[in-house]
Amino acid sequence: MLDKGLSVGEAQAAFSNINRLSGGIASFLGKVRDDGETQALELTHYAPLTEPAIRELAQEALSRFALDGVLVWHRIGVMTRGQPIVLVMAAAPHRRAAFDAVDFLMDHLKSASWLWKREKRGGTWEWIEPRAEDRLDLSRWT
Amino acid sequence: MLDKGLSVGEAQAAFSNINRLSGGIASFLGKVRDDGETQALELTHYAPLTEPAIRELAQEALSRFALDGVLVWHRIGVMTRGQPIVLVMAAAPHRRAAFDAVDFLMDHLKSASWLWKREKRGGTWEWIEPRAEDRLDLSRWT
Amino acid sequence: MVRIVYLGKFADWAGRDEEEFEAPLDWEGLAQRVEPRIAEELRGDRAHISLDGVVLADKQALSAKDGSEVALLPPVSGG
Amino acid sequence: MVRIVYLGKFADWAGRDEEEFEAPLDWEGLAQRVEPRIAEELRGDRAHISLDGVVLADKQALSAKDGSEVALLPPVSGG
Repeated sequence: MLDKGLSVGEAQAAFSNINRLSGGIASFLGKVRDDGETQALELTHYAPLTEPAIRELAQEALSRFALDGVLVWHRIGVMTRGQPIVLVMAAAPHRRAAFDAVDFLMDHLKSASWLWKREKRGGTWEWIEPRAEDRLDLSRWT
Repeated sequence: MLDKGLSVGEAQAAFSNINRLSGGIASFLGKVRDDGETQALELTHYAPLTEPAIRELAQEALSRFALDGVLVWHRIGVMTRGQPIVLVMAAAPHRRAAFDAVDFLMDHLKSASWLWKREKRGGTWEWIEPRAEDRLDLSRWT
Repeated sequence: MVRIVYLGKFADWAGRDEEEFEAPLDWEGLAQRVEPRIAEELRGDRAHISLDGVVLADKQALSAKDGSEVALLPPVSGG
Repeated sequence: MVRIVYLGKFADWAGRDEEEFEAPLDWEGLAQRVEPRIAEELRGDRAHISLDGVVLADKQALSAKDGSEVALLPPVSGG
């Protein structure tokens, strides 16, 4: 969980370098989309829950797929459109394992994420309730 | 088709920047694996066949999936272990489309690729015949 | 003392991010001391309580001792 | 003239990457002028010929005119 901007390029380069002898690296970068209304969004988390949950999720991916390594990054704090929210990478000897691991991590990241979001529209911050949010999230990630 | 080292980081950053308002970017980076024997490999292509074929493949991905953009890079020339061979990226509003496009491009890249490979083992270059190669390729990418 | 951590909109409603209640603290004690609308939402299914980093399956079984941290978790918005 | 391009091991066998043959050039003319083992492999299923960037479905239908480029493609090794 990072409260500053993800340096996506640096992370990708570092991960690729650490896993330089892996056959392949799959990755997914999720960004704040432009819905034409939202000026900014803020994600708050509760570290005692999110950090072990994400570590455990990464561990589960490592045990479930034949991987050389995984990376799971999630932004918290205030973000604007175009900025990265999530970066997931998996290095593996085989493409299929790398792909499936990234997919698995993305699918399960939400259930591991104790995150509260508010969005700024027309200058006003509003907390996003899950009902409306489910739809928004699905359209962002799925 | 690139006859120099892929600057993977720069390509990823540039692609991400061009598609900065896309919801997500999926990517796959395939690298030369270390099989303990091969000192180097060289890929030769025939540009009048590979270039239109890869462009056409990218075009097909764009028309088949709801994408904002794709990138398909393939190294040719001499490479050593750990070096990138192929980089495929897809930007899309939805994760599933981005993922499926990268998968599709990787699956079809070989059939679009008129590539001849030789490998250096024990100081000697040897051309790789497809029978042995199929197995090697499967283990590299699949 | 038991540290109470307010997350998301609960922090707005409480007007603070955290405060301390006297130990020991059980569900009834908590519900009485927090803002009424926080207590009300905590009675629903979608809000949760964690005790020292563990989300409680049964909120009413809360039993916080001196030095514990109780986090009040509004419905999550996803990531 | 027709430009002949040798790919992969054919370049090794021919001792060059390309050369020119007189136009027009058909399958028989080609098979006679290239190295015997190249001609032999070209008769098999896994080697191909392209004419001006188009892979021929039927190699024996080759009909290259002045200015054409004929590429001799050994079995591909994949990527």
